[in-house]
Amino acid sequence: MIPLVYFIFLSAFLFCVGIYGALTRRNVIGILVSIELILNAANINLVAFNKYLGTPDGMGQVFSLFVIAIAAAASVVGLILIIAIYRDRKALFTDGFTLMKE
Amino acid sequence: MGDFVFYFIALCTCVFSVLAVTQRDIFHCALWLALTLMSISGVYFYLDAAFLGVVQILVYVGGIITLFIFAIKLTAHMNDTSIRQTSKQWVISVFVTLLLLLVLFKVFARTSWAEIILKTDSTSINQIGLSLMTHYALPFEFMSVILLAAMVGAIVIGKEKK
Amino acid sequence: MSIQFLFPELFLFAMALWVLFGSAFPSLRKISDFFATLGILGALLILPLTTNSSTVAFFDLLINDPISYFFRFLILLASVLIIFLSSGDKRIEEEHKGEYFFFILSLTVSLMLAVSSRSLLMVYITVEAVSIISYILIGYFRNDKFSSEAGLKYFLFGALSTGIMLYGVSLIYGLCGSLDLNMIANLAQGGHVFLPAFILAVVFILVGLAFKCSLVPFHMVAPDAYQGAPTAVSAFLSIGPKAMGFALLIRLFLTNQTPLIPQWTTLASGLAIITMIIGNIIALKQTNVKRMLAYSSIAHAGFMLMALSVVHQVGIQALLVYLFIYVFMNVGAFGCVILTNREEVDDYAGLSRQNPLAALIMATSLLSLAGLPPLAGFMAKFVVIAAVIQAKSYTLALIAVANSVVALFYYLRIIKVMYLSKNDCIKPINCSPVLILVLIVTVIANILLGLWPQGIMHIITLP
Amino acid sequence: MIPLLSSIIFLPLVGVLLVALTPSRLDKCIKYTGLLITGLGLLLSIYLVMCFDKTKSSMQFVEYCPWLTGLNISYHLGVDGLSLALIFLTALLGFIACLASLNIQEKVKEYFIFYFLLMVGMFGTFMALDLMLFYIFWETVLIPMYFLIGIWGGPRREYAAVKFFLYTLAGSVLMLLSILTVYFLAQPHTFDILKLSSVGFDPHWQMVLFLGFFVAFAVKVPLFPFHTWLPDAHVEAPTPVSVLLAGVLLKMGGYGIFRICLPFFKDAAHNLAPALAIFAVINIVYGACVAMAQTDFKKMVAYSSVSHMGFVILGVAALNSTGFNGAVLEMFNHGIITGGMFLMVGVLYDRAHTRDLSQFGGLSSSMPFYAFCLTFLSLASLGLPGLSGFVGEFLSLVGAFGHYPWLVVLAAIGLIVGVAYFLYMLQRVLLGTLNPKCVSYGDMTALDLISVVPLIIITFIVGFYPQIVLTFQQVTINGIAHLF
Amino acid sequence: MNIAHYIPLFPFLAFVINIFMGRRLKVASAYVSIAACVLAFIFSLLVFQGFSAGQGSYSLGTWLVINGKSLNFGVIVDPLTIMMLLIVTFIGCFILIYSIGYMHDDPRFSRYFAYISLFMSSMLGLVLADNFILLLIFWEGVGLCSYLLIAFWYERPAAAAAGLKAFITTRIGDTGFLVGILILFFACGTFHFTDLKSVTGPESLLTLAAILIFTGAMGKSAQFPLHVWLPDAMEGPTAVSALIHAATMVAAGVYLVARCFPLFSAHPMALQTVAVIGGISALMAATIATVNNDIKRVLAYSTISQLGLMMLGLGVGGLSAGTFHLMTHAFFKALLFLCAGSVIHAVGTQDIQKMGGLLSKMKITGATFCIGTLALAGVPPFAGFWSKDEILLTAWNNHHPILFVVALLTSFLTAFYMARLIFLVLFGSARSQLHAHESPLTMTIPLMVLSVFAAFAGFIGAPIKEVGMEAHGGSFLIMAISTVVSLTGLGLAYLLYIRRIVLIPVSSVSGLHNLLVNKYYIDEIYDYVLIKPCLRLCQGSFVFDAKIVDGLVNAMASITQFFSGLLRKTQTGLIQNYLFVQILSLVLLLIWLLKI
Repeated sequence: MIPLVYFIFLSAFLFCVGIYGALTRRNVIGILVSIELILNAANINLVAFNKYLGTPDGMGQVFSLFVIAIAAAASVVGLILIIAIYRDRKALFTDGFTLMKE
Repeated sequence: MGDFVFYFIALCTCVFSVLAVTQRDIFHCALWLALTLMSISGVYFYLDAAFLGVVQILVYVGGIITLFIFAIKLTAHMNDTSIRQTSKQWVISVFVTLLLLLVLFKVFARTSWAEIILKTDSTSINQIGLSLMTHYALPFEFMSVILLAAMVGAIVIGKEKK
Repeated sequence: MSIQFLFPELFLFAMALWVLFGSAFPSLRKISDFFATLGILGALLILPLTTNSSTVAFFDLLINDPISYFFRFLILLASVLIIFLSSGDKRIEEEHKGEYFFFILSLTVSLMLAVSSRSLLMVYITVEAVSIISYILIGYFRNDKFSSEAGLKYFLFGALSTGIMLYGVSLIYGLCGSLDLNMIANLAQGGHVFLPAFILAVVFILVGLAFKCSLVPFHMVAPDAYQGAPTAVSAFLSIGPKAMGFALLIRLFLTNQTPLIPQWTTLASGLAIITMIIGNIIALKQTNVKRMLAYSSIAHAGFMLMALSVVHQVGIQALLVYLFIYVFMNVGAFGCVILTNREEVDDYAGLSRQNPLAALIMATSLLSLAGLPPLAGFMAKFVVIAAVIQAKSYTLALIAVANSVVALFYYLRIIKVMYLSKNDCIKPINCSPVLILVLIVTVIANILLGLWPQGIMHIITLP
Repeated sequence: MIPLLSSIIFLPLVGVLLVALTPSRLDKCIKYTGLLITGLGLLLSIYLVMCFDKTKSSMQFVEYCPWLTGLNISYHLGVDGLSLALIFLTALLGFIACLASLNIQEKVKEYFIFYFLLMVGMFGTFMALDLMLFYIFWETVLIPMYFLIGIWGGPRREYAAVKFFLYTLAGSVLMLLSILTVYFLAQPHTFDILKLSSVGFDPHWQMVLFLGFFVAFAVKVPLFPFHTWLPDAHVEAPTPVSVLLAGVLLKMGGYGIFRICLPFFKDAAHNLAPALAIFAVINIVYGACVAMAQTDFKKMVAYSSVSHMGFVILGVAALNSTGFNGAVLEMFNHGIITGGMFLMVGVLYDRAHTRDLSQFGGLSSSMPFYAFCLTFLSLASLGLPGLSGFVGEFLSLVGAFGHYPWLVVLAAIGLIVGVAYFLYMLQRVLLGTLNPKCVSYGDMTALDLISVVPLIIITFIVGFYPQIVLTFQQVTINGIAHLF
Repeated sequence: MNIAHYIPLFPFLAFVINIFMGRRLKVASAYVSIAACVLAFIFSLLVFQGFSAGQGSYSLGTWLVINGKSLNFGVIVDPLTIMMLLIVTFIGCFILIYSIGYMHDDPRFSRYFAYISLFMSSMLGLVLADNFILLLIFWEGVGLCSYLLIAFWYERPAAAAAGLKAFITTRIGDTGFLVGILILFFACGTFHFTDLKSVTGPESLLTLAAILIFTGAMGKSAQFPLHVWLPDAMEGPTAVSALIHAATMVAAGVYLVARCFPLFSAHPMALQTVAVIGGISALMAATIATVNNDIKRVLAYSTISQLGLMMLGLGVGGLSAGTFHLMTHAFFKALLFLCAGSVIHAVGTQDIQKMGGLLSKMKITGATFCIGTLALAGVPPFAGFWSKDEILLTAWNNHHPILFVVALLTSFLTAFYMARLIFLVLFGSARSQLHAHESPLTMTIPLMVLSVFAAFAGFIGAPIKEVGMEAHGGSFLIMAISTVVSLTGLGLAYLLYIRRIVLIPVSSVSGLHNLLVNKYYIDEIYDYVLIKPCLRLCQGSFVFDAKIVDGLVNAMASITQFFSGLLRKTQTGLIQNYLFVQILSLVLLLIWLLKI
C-alpha cells in the first residue's frame, strides 16, 4: 500500500515545478501553465488526504472539485486579459510590461 | 502490482510537468501540460476518486487546455522559438525553488502523518453528490456567482473596440 | 439551516443580477448606479435583522459574531461610497457601466461572505472570487494600456498567491483533518498538531492573506495595480479586500485571543515594522498621487498589522476602529483624484486658487491620513498606539510614531503644492454633484470622528 | 454661571463660522469680526483674571465632562496661577496681532479662519487638565500655523513652514508615547494631570518619561540643539503670526514643563537639573552670540528670544520657588516684549520691504515715535533693570545661583553680549546719519501705536512693580516648589 | 514726615512733561526742568533739616520676595545721602541754567532737557535707594541717560559709537556688580545697606563680593580697566559732560564704595584693591592728560585721575577724606567743564593748540577758568587743596607710603597739566585767527556762582567733614609738602609753555610722548584682545548654527530622501521580479520560523 507521504512528496514536487515555471517563464501563458500546475499539486494533496484521513463527507474531493471550477474561471479571466493586452501591444513577454514602475 | 502502477504514474506526472515548464515552444508546453493533467487523473483513479479523475479529464484537459490552445493560437505569431523564453533571473530561481523543495521535503519527511487506515468504502459518487447538495450547498451556489462573473468579465474585456 | 443570516447577501446579489439585466437596455443602463445604491442600502437595512439568528450557519461554514457583523457593515459602507465615487468618473460612463456595477455588487457579496466564513474552504473560495472580480475590475478600461497591464500583473501575482494559499489550506486539511477554523485553533493550542509542518502550512496561507492586505514582502504589485486601475477601483481595493484580509487574519490567527502559532507576535510586529518603514520611505519621492496613496495604504496596513500583533482584546478593537476611520480617509483622498482627475503631484499646483473646495477636501483627507489631532486619523492612530503600549512593546510604538512623522512629509508635499506654490496648472474639474456630495460626507466624517467619535468609540474600552 | 473657560476657547470657533459665512470680497468686515472676536476674548480673559482667587492653590473654573468614556479621556479644563498669566498673554497678543493683521491684503478670509483656529489651539493648551486634551490642543496649533507661515510668509516660506511642522511634530510624537506610557503606568489608568501628579512613578521610568516629555517641550521652547526652526519660521512668517509665534507658542513649551514634567517626575527633575542648567546657559550665551552676528533684523530678534527663553529653563533648573517665579514671570514678560519687538520689525518691514539692518540708519530723526518705542522695547529686552525684562531674569539668576554659581556668572556674561547686539542694532537703525533711502518713511500710524503702546505700558508697570503679576502665581508656584 | 522719596519724582515729572509736550513747550521745557530741579533742591534742604531733627531712613513696601526673604522699597537718609542730594540738585540747577544758553539753537531742545531731568531723577533715586536691587535699577537708569545724552547729536556717527561704548563698558562693570550682589545675598542673605554693618559670613566669599561690587563702581567711575568710555563720552554736549561726567554720575561709583564702606573696611584685602586701582588710574590718567590736545579730553582724564584719587582716599581708610574730595571736586570740575563749554561755544573748536590769548577776549570765562584750575591744582586757599590734603593725610597716617607718593605725584601732574591748559588757552598769543566773544549772561552767571563755591567749598564743607571725625591738627607738614608740589607743577608748566624753554630734548622722550598720546594703546589692546575675538566668536557661532546644527537636520532629511530613491528602484515594474521577491520572502520566512 503506498504510504501517504509519497503523494505529499509528489504534490510538493509538482508545486515546486509550478513555482519554478512561474519565476522563469518569460511568456505570460507559460506562467499560467505553471499556476495550473500549482493548483493541481494542491488537488492531489486534497484527494490524498481525503482518502487517507477518511473524512465522512468526502470534503477533500468536493474541495478539489471546487478548485477545478475556480481554476477554470481564473484562467478564463487570465487569458482574456492576455489577449486584450496582446491585441493592444502585440507583446507577450513579461519584460514588455514595465509601464508602471518605481 | 498496484504499487508499480502508482510509481509509473507518478514518474509520468513528474517528467511531463518538468517538460511542460521547460519547453521552448509554448504550444508544446500546453500539450505537455495536458499529459501531466491526464497522469494526475490517473493518480486520482488510483486514490479511488474515480469521479474526480473523470472530471479532471473532461473539465481540465478538455476545457481549460483547449482554452490555452485557443489563446496560444490567437497570439500565434509570437511563438517563434528564437526569442529567449526564460527570464534573466532563472539561475537564482532554480536555487530558490530547490531550497523550497528541500524545506518542504525535510518538513514532510519528519511529520507523522495519520497512520494508514485502509478504508474499504471510498467516497462514492453519490456521497459526493449528497454532500455537495447538503453540506457544501453554499459554496456550490456561490460557484455560480464566480462563474457568472468570470463569463461577464470575459465578454466585457474581450469585446472588440467599437 | 438559518437562511436568514444570508438575506443581505442574497438581496444584494439579486440587485446585482437586476443591474446586469438592466445593462442591456440603454435607459436602464444610465441609472444602474442608482439601482446599485438601492441594493446596498437595502442590504444595509436588512443587516441588523441577522443579528438575532443563530451564531453558526450553513453546517458551521459561516459565523455570525460581532466581528463579522462589523466587517459586513464596513464593507457595505465602503461599497456605497465607492459607487458614489464611480458615478463621478466620466470614463466609466462610456465603458460598460451596467456590468461595472454588477461587478462591484458581486465583489461586495463575496467580501461579505469572506468576512463571515469560518471554514478554510469558504475562505479559499471567497478569496478566489474577490481576486477574480478585482482582476476584471482593474483591467476594466481595456483600451487603456495602463489598466490592462495593471490587470494582467495583478492577475499573475494574485493567481500565484492564491495558489500558494490553496496549497497551505490542503496541508492544514491534511494535518488537522478538518477545515473548521475553531477546530484548527483548538488543535493547535492543544498541541496535538505537528508544529513545523503546521507552521509551514500557516505561513503559506499567510502569503495569500498578506497579498490581499498588501503587507511588505508581498506588496510588490499593489502600487502598479493602484496606479493602473480606475481610481474608484483602486479606492475599493485599498479598503474592501484589505478589510477582508485583516478580518481573515483575525479569524485565522487570533481566534479567542490566543495566537495560532507561538511566534505570531514577533512575526506580526516584524512584518508591521518593515511594512511601515518601506511603505513610508518609498512614498516620499513619488510623483504620481495614486501610486503615493498606494504606498500610504501599505504603510497604514503596517499600522493595522501592528494592532494585531497585540494579542489582546483591545488590539482587535483598535484595529476595527482604525479600519472604520481608514475607509473615510481613503475614500476622501481617492475621491479628490477623481474629482480633479489629476494624477501627477505637480498637476495639483495652485488647486486652492482654482477650486478651493476640492483643495479643502484633499487637504482634510491627507491631514487625516497623516494623523493630526483635530481630524479622525489621529483618533485611529492614538487607539492603535495605546493598544501597542498597553502590550508593552515600546520599540514598535516608537517606530510607528517615527513613521508617522516621515509620512507627514509626503502628505504635506501635496498640500504644499496645492496651497503654497505660486504657479498654477489649469485642468478641467469634473464636478458631478454625487461625487462632491460623498466627498463632503467624508470631510464631515473626518472632522466629526476626530472631535466626537462616540459613534465608533463604543467598540473599544481601554483597560 | 456660564462655563467661562470653554467660552474663551470656543469663541474663536464662532469667529471661524462668522468669517466662513461672509463672502470673501467683504474683507473689511471680516477684519472687523476678527477684531470683535479677539477683543471679546480679551475682555473675557480680563474678567477671568479679575475673578480669579489668588489665595486658592487648587484649580479654579474647573469644567469636567467625560468625552470618550471608552478611552477614558475627559474634557477637563482648569486654570491656576501658572496658566492664568499665559492665558491673559495669549488673549492680549491675540488682540494686538489681530490689530496688526488689518493690513493683510490677499486671501483675508482664509487668513482669519486659520488665525482663529490657532487661537483655539493656544487657549486650549493652557487650560487643558487632561493629558490627551492637552496633546490634541498642542497639535491643533500646528496646522493653522503651517498654513499661516506657508501662504502669507516671505520668500523661503515653504521650507520654513515644513521645517516648523516636522520639528514640532517629531517632538510631540514622542510626547504621545510618553503620555500613553504614563497612562498605563499609573495604577488606576488615568489621563488626568492632577491625579497623575500624585502618582509616584519608579525612578527608572521617571528618567525615560521625563526625557520623552522634555524633548517635545524643548523643541517648542527652542532649547539649544532643537532651535534651528525658530529663526526660519520667524523670518518667513508675516508680522502678526510671528508676534503670536514668539509671544505664545514658545511659552507652551515652558508651560508644559511646569504642568507635566516637574510635578510628575520629581526625582528625574532632581537628577537632570544640572544638565538643564547647562543647556539653559548654552541657550543664553549661544543665542546672544549668534544674534550678534545677524544682519537680518527679524532673525536677530528671533535669536534674542532663544536667549531669553534660556532664562526660563535656567529658572526651571533652579528647582526652588524663586527660580520658578522667575521662569514664569520671564515667560510672561518675554511674550510682551518680543511681541512688541516683532511689531516694530513689522512696521519697518512694511515701509522698507527689507529686513537687512545695513539698509537703515538715522531713523530717529525721520520717525521719532518709532525711535522711542523701539528704544524702549530694546532696553526692556536687553534686561535693563527697572523694566520687566530684568525682573524675570534676575529672579531666575538668583534662584539658580544657589546651585550653579559658575553657570549664573556665565549667563551674566552672556547678558553683556545681549546688551551689545541690541545697542549695535539701535545704532545701525536709529542713530547715525539719515540713510537717503529711508527719507520717505512716514512715522508709525495710529494703528501701529495702538498695538504697541499697551505692551510698553505693561512692560513699564511690571518692571516697576512686579508684585502685580507675582501675586497671581505665588500660591501655585509655592505648591510646585514644595515638591522639591 | 517722610518726604525724601518725593525728591526723584519731580525731575521724573519734568521728564514726562518734556517728552510728551516737548514739541509745544519749545523753550519753556527748560524752565520746567529747572523748576523741578529747584523743588528737588528745596526738598533736599527740608530732608537735611529733617535729618538734623532726627528722621532717619524708612521703608515703603515689599517689592519682591526672594528665597522667602522679602526685599522692600526703602529710602536711606544719612549724611552721605544728604551731601549727594545737595550736590546733585545744586549743581544740576546751575548746569540747567547754563544749558539754556548752550543749547538754545538745537532742534531737539526739549528732548535734551527731558533726558537731563530723567538723569537727575535716576541719580537722586540712586542716592536714596536703601538696597542693592533698587540701587541697581537707578544705577542702570543713570547709565541709560548717559548713553542717551552722549549720543544726543546722533547724526554724528562718532557720538553714536561713543554712547554704545559707554553703555557696554558700564554694563560690563554692572554685571560684576550684579554677581557681587548675588554672592553677598547668598553669603549673608541681605540686600539692604543697613545690615551691612552686622554682616557675617565666609571671609573669602565676602571679599570676593566686595571686589565684584567695586567692579560696578569701576565701570561707573571710569577706573583703570573700564575707563576707556569716559574720554569718548566727550562727544556729548559739554553741559552734559559737566553734570554727568564730572560731578554726579561718575561720583556714583565713589558713593557706592562709601555706602558699602563697612563691608569694605571689614575686609582689608578689598580695601587694598580699591586703593591700588585708584592709584593706578589716578597716575595713568594724569600722565595722559599732560599731552592731550583736546580741551574736553584733558578735563575727562583729569576727572579719571581725581576719581582715582578719591578711590585711593577711600582705599586707605579715609571715608570722610574720599567723600569730602568728592564734594569739592564736583564743584570745580563742573566749573572747569562749563568754562571749557563756553570757550568751545565761543571759539568753535576743541583743539587747544589752535587757541591762545583768550583771556583778553573772554574776561569772565577766563577768570573763572583760572579759579577752577587753581582749585583743582590744590593751591592753598581753594577747595581742592583741603580735600586733597585730607587724602594725603589719611594716606600718611594709615601707613601707605607708596600710595602717598602716588598721590603726591598725581597732584604734581594735575597742577602741571591744568597750568599747561590755561597757559595754552588763555595766555600767550592767539595761534590762529579765531573770533572769540564772551558767552551770554545765562552761561556766565553759573560760572561765577560755581567759581565762588570752588573757592570756598573747602570751608563750607566743614559741617559734613566731621562725618569721618578725623583729627585735624599735626598735619601742617603734609599741607606744606602738597602746596610746594602744586606750585612746582605750576612753575614747570609756566617755564615750558610761556617761556618756551626746552628743558629736555623732545627726541629723548619721543617714545614716552607717543605712548602717552596714544593713551597707552589701551583702546587698541581692548579692541584686539576683546572686541575682535568676540565678534569672530559670534560670526563663528552663527556659521556653526547654520552649517552644523541646521546642517544635521537637513542631512537627516536628505538621507531619508536618498533611501527613498534607493528603495524606489526595487520596484522594477517587471512582474517576474515581483513573483521572485514573493517566493524568496516566503522561503526566508519559512527558514526563519522553522529554524532549519
